[in-house]
Amino acid sequence: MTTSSESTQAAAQAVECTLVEGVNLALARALQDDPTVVILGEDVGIDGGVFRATQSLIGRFDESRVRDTPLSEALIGGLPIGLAAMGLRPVAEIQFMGFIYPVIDQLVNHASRMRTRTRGRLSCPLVIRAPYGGGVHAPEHHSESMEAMFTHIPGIRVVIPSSPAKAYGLLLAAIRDPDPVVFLEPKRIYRAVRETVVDDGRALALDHCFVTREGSDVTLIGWGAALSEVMDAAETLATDGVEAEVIDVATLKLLDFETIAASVEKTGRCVIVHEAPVSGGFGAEIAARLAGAGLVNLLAPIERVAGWDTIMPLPRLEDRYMPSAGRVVAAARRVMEYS
Amino acid sequence: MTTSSESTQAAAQAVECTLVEGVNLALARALQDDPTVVILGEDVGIDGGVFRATQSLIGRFDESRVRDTPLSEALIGGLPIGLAAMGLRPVAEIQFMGFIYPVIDQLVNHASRMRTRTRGRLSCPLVIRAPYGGGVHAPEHHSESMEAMFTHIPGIRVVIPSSPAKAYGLLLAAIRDPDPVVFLEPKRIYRAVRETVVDDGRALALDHCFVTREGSDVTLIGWGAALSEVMDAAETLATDGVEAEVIDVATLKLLDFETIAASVEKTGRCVIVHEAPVSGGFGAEIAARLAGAGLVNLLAPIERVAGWDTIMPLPRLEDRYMPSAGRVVAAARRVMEYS
Amino acid sequence: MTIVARFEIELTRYLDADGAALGELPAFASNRETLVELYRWMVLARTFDQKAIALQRTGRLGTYASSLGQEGVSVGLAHAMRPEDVLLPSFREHGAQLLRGVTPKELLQYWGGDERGSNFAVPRQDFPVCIPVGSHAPHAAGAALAFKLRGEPRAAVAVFGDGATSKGDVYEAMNVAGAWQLPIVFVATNNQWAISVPRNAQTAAATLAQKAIGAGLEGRQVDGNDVIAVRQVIGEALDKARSGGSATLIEALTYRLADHTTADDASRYRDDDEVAKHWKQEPVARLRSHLTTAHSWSKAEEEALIEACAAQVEQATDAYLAEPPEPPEAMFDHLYAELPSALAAQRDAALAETPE
Amino acid sequence: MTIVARFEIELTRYLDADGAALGELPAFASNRETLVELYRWMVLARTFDQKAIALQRTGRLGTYASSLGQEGVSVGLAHAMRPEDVLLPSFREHGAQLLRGVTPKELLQYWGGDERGSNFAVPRQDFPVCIPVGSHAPHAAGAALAFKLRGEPRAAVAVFGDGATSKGDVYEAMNVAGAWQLPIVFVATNNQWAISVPRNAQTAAATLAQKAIGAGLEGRQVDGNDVIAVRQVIGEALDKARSGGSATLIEALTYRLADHTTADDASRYRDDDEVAKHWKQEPVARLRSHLTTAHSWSKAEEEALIEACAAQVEQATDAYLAEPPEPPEAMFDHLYAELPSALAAQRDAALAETPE
Ligand SMILES: Cc1ncc(C[n+]2csc(CCOP(=O)(O)OP(=O)(O)O)c2C)c(N)n1
Ligand SMILES: Cc1ncc(C[n+]2csc(CCOP(=O)(O)OP(=O)(O)O)c2C)c(N)n1
Ligand SMILES: [Mg+2]
Ligand SMILES: [Mg+2]
Repeated sequence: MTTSSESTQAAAQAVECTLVEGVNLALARALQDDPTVVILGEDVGIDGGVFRATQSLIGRFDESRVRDTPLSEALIGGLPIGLAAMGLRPVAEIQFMGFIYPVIDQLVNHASRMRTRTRGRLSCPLVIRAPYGGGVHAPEHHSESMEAMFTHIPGIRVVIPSSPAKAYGLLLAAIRDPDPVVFLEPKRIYRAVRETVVDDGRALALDHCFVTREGSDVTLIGWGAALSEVMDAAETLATDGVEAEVIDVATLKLLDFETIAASVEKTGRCVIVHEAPVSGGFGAEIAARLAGAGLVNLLAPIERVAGWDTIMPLPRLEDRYMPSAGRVVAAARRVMEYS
Repeated sequence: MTTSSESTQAAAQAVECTLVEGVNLALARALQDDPTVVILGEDVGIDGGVFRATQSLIGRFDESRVRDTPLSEALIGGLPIGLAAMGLRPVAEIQFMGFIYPVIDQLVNHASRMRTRTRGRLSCPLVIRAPYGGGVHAPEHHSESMEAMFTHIPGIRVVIPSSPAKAYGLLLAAIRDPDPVVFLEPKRIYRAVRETVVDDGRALALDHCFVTREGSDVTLIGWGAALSEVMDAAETLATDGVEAEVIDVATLKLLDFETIAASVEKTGRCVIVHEAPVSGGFGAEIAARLAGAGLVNLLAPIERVAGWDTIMPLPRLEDRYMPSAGRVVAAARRVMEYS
Repeated sequence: MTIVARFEIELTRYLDADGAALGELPAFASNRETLVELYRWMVLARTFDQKAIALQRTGRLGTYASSLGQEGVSVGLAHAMRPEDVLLPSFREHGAQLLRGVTPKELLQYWGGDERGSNFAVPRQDFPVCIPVGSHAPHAAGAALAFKLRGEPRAAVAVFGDGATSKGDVYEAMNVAGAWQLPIVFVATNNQWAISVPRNAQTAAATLAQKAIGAGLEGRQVDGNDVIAVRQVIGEALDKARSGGSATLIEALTYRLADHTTADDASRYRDDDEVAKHWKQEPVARLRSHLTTAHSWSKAEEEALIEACAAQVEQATDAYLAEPPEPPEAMFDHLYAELPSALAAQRDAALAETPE
Repeated sequence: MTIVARFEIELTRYLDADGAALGELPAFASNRETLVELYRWMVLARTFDQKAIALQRTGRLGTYASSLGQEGVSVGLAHAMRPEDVLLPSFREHGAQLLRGVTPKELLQYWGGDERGSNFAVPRQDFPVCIPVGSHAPHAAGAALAFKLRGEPRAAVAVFGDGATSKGDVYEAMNVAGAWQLPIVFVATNNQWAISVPRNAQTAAATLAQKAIGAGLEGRQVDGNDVIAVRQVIGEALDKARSGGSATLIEALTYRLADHTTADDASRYRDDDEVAKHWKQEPVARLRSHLTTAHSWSKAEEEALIEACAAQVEQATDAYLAEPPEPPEAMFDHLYAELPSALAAQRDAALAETPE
């Protein structure tokens, strides 16, 4: 599902790339096509970002448009609001999600509501990008998944890609969106797979869940890096003859509940998977919607397989925190056997 | 349900008081009984807090223990961590919840995990207090309910009183708790009712839901100020012969799910009520737990009556945002009629 | 031991408390019309203020933050701005907003709890009032960067209080303004109080202007009750900003003669004596004295002006009170550029509800 | 126009780059034993650093932040502290931590991904490493307030980088330290880089020390590669702090000779020439020269010291590598003072899982 391209430049080029390269391609495309796009953050310039998401941008575009900021996250949250209100399209990077919290103040109190409070006179078409999630044995504070703090904020969108092509298409959509978008990049799969991305400037639709595997027995729902465990679990289940339908939520806010409800109405069973602590995670919202939807065909409790309600451990215990494909399979079997 | 008093001083005194006076009594009691308690925040000193929660404390206790801070919320989030780690019991006030966001960084990255990351060597027995919620026709940014941002943080507790006696007892419990507590005070009912509070230093138990009305037909769940709409709704329903059981969650994190599950298993029907935007609100977590619990007697979808997923409007439209008793009644009737 | 850096902070004042010139005045101040204009805006701001408080006391306006005594700062800074500059006001800069073209009706709407009040018909790019103290300072950096990137000779003017200078985001914004040489004027309206917290409890810094030093900016003090000085100093800083010379922090010394807001009772924490002392310094009387002495401002002119301001505010009040509230769908209509289908059902539910 | 405030920033240095005294040294520096002690800790820090990098390169340690070239700051500041003072380190103060009594094994555990590494057996009240840049500065204010409230003559020492001086929370902490006269020494280790962002892109301030001025603190510069100067200047600031004289910000000028961390490649953003130039200033060789010239430090002593440090680090490495990981229940056991019943089921589920 794509929206029509706003791209005017350069013939489409098919590239085999990783997720982080997909991000880089989208940023370059946006800078190329739209003179109002500005990239900013810590080390996004000559260093190309600590994950290389902004690699080579500074060579290809005017360096006034690819800016290293001082080490000031509250500023990185607030400055783009001024840029956006004055007609630019800032794409700001927070180096790791663990350092994004000072941005929340600006998101809640300003970015999300500039349009509402001025009745449309000013608006905030900005993107805040940040790598997030665990599983890469990173230092302290570098592995958390706190997307649910953002999905509760009215007036913004929260988008999480799960593949190179989705990173490309969804990031372009986020940049073109007229409202604020928090774009969280699952760093565990930054380089996990390569896939063909056609750099044609086509955005993918926001507010849309992707069905990445069809099946009729149970619906498995995930996003970001956890989708790989979900897909693995679906393969394992298939060897048992259980056909799982897999949904990649992709845009957590605003949630495409129709796609989810239709699938669960079909399968009657549902397991929701995320890395974030289970309590108050975004899985709760999906489960709550399902619980409130009055589905006639719900055959089992809605299971959530997620991180524990603990502090994300340092690397030596990290594997005991991350929701594994095994846990997803076990949960799916429980709901299959439920009666 | 009370825990044994740690209070050594002063005979118990019964006072007719409001919720905010209950807070004040608890603070005075804590200062009196425990020399390590320190109060800090903007205008908590001579002004006694903009809502008078800290009124007269500075006259009764050494002024080094009741401290006006500079206007620095990141500091008010971080400084108590240093105090607490060095053995004091800080109780910090954020003047309105709309200004609490800079505190999140310190809560997530430090307060919540000081114990975990040092394997118990250092800890953070601190309380962050803040008035919250709408319905008082306050200026912009003064009416939001963002408790769900905090209930997702592992390692902390989130407590919300709904009456003067609960304010007194729960705040004492929060101050005595050896771990960080976010204590949110529903300012709409700061002065709504008076109730007898016995100032005997007895804390109420945390991690405990209160059943404030018994009934067998439907379970209504709420917290804070919304509990008054919930109780009103229960009365209205009773005139129709529908007996609602009402649960005051009181400690949102860590949730006493047993009490909730037992009630819903009994009634088979449930409506959850909160002022915060519905998507990702704490109601989602309760609904998700119920949806995952495999209750055998669930007779209807779980309804949530909450704020819209919009920016909290300025006062002239505020009433159209706040979940009313009428909406609660309507939802309860829907679940009663469901089949 | 070597000295590696030296700094000094300068205070500018042209008129003494009685309106007498302390020395040579800036050129613009010899123009009677300009001074009358400054005076008119200050009187309008004060008239508006009195009306707003009266409306609040009678339940027809929400909590309101008076600017009584601070009109010199507010009017002086706005007078120095060009229309294409952008104002980022705190919640106490009614004078500046009025001068910029925000109507008294819009201001009343905002303070009366109606978002339409921030949909200014005239200064379309000015920012709405900022309530979370200091949090608009980073926006000024963004706006200024936008001007710089587009090569526009415009500046952003962010105004906040003495309390705000304790906030980290204000510091971060000043620091990037220095690092990137952004066209900004930061105005710290030092009215000596942040609700009940006096200036000296806020910081041990001898001046607030010196908070510029750590950000690599120029910092200056100005007598904020001398509107001529404010006009001049802000004008210089704006010229510097627009011509690529980076940002300035200006501390304007003034005094909050009123309660913090209509919800506050300042007598709880400060002496009447202190307030009385500051009434002798206030900016409106000071300029009136100067006008009377140096420009033969007459009683008749004074009366006409007061009447005109009162009439303007009265008319705005009537228009404000006559305006019905927005329909509830406004909550949804302005949330996103287009109403997302995910929210259509909520909007319908909100409309279906009949208020109790 | 009146000047209302003046400030200056002073730089302290005793040894030139070759270790020659530039004038009279502080008293402690005439004591050979003291200097050898300082030297020993610097060598230990450097030895530890090399080992840690080797372990990381061979997959036996996580991402690691080298302190190569900055040992003078780290050791000098810790040497000036008393045991009862409290250190709040950034992620690059291994030298200070070692001197304070954190064992090399504990450091390896921390950087190897094991929380037990922050459960220091010795400096029980020192704070763990702070990864979110600058966010520990407010903790220092809290710790210092605790000391002040209890009347204890102790000080908090918060150490952070040049990049951290751009953070609002660091500013807020310095500001309250001034307002409340808290016993703190803030040390800004200016190693010229914040990952790829050079010092001059961080701020337009001519010195980082001047960031003290806006907070109403004294700010000083010290040559951070001159451990004698660091020891002396921090010692003076600590004496002032412990005796009620408020906080100080000290900018220690040094250079990060290594990559930012083992995950970084500094050649992407800076010239080898620059690095080579700074190798001529580095603190270990500087003190060695001084010891050799002024205190006849011998080759034999040097070799013995190097061997002793290597052995100590080797032993710690063996102990670290031999330690099995904690059981998974540790995630739950230290989350709250007592395991809440609400989490018992999750703990059971976590234990029941067999890792894949
Ligand atoms: C971030 C934040 N914290 C707290 C408040 C509550 N509050 C409103 S005004 C004020 C004092 C502001 O003082 P100052 O900056 O000096 O401005 P003034 O009110 O004197 O104009 C406070 C604490 C707020 N609005 N925003
Ligand atoms: C708040 C925060 N933002 C970003 C990062 C990522 N990061 C780690 S170290 C660093 C640079 C720090 O520079 P500086 O303060 O000079 O310390 P140095 O590394 O030079 O010792 C950055 C940006 C972080 N750890 N914390
Ligand atoms: Mg003020
Ligand atoms: Mg550095």
